Amino acid sequence: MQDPVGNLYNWLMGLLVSWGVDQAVSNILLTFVGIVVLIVLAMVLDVFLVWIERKVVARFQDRLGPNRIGPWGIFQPFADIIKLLIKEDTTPNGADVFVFNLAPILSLASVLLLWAVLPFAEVVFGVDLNVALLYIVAAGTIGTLSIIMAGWSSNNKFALVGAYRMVANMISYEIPMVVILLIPAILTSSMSMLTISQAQNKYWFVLVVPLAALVFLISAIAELGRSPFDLNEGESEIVSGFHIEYSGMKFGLFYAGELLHAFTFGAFISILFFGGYNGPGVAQMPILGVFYFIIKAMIGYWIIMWVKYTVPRIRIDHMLYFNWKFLVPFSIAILVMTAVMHKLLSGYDTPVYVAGMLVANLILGWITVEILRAQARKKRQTDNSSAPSVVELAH
Amino acid sequence: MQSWLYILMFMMVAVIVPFAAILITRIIGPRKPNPIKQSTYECGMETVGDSWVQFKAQYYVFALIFLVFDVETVFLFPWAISLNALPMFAVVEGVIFILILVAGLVYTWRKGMLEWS
Amino acid sequence: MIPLSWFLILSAALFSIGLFGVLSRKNAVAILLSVELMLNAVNINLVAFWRYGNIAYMAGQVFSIIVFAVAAAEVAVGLALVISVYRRFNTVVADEIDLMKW
Amino acid sequence: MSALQIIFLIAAAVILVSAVMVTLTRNLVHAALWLVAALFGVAVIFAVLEAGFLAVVQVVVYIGAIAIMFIFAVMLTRREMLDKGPQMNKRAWLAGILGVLLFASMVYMLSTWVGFNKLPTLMGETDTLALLGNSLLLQSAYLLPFEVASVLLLAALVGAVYVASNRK
Repeated sequence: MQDPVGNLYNWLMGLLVSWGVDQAVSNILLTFVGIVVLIVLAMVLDVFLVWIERKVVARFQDRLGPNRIGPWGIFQPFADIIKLLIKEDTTPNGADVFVFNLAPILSLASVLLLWAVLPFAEVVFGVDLNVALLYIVAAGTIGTLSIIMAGWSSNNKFALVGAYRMVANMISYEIPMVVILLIPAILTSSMSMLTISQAQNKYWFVLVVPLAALVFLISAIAELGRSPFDLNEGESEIVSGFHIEYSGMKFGLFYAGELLHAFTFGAFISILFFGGYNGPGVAQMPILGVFYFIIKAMIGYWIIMWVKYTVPRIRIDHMLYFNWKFLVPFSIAILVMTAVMHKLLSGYDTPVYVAGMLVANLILGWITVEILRAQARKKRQTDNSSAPSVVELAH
Repeated sequence: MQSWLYILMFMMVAVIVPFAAILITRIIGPRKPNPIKQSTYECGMETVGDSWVQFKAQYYVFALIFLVFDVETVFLFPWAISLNALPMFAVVEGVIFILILVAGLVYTWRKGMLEWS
Repeated sequence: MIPLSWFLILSAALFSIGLFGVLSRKNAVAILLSVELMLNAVNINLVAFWRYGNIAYMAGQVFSIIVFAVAAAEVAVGLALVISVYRRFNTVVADEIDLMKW
Repeated sequence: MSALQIIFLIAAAVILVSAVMVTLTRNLVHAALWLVAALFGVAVIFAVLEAGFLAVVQVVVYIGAIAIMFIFAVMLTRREMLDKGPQMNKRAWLAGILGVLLFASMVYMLSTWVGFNKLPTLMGETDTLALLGNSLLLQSAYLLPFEVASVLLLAALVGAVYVASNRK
């Protein structure tokens, strides 16, 4: 039970070779089967995410959610899929047919690509890429591109405006995200997801760089285009944004991509800052890591949902100010602090190191809060002196 | 090389799966186009003008700042992973690099280009 | 094993196509697009020579990273100029921007 | 023919076809999307050359930033062109001849070089990523270009923001 996937692979490999299949060919064949299994599992999970999302949002809004088909409505997503499959495949007039159809495919593919580098356990992972941190950014850029393709090719004003907003949102928040991704790279001297997970078997990185984890969560929510950063959708102004002209399965692909993306980012938060597959008993039984990993990713996903259904949408100028005037300078400050403190403290024992980093983070957080308070106080004063107060107007 | 071959195969499957989904609806879904259905959605109104709405120049400025920052942060990845093996001086080099980058942000801020006018 | 010549021929072809684009296109944005092709041809060459020479000697990769920076700078300034010109003259056709032409 | 060679040939075909389409397509958004395809092919070539870091950087920087910039720029300047009228100069055929001549002469000159048919040096599992970081940061190597690149980007940012902000 140490390495079930590896054992299965070896067994199948032996079987194929004994059937007279060439070693290299059977290797490629098995890798291919592995990829297909991984992607099918991702899609099956995606189906259940639809159900979870609907159930959770219902609870947030004091409703029941789907409850007719199957126990707790668990077969609802399957009914949804059948509906999506038998809907007509429409393309609006004046749309750029090729680009229009390519956009939803790329949108879902960009999310599925992320699954190639997820380490579910020490022995269960797609591939241990040595540039995985940048790879997830690269996959994200394909998603950005798919959105602008969808908006442009729809031949619709609302879609184009929604795409502009979404792309402005995504590219802006990519900067703090990439800066924060540098921090696990500094701590582990590696960009591989597996190495980053392994390095956290003693302590989780959230203890060392809690502020970075917070900034990563915020920028991840913005990257996903979820509330409070969902102004690309803006139902009341631009009627659901870049995918307004999409219907049936093509819309379903965008929707599935969005949900899976949210879950995958929950998984990344858990890998980068909450120990990934690490948990009690993993050293003896590595396969247990899959369980911890899914639990942690689900908690991350739940937090993203919690934020989504609690916070109202913000305006686009506020969104951009928040990013460029606060998040980018803040994340750069975190990066510089982490690099310097990590280098200074790297000679010490683990408890001293962790405590030192934690204290440095707390000090930085405190300084930031003080600066923000001073700014707010100044702003309140100028606002008060320039505009007559309600009391003065009443007189 | 092995891992890149894996990524390449993964990419192919990741594109084929959504493509197959669209193909299936195309085959089993109904096909009854009509002019109203194909028309552009605009809250039920007749479409006014073409869809090339005026592009707000501010988006472009943010894309510009993003481009420069993106390239710079990507440069920092080799720095980050070889930090442990190098002396303190390497950290200082990186910090200088970052400070030059921040100077650009400060300039843009002071110039008022971060305002959404 | 791929011989070095393949990469060099690919790079030469890409560079020539880029040159053709730069010379034949009227639209300034399209000219910049073609310049990107030429820069990429250079990058292929640099990385190929790195790979086929001494691996431990990173000059090829470092140079191609510098080319990335140069490409980004070129696009940033070039497109800003195109847009500035467009605002002033209401055209992006390179031939029509001839105020300084004697 | 090995699998690697097949991948190379497919990537090269994608690059060249997309590059030709970039120079010939009338619709500029399509040209930008063809550029994306060409750049992606170049990323595959980098991966074939075992420069994994450059392959992902190619996607992040070129497709994620530069191509998006181009599409935005086309959107901004689009009213004027509207894809009407000729997109080519009158003497485009001259440019074509020049391109073919350049290609032919480059291939001829390269083929006279002794290292032309060189095969790649086999390497063990060396981590070129750490090597890259070291050579960017050591004073004996490329520290100065590293810092100068930062200054260059600063200059580009300041210049571009200044030019873009100049209202009429």
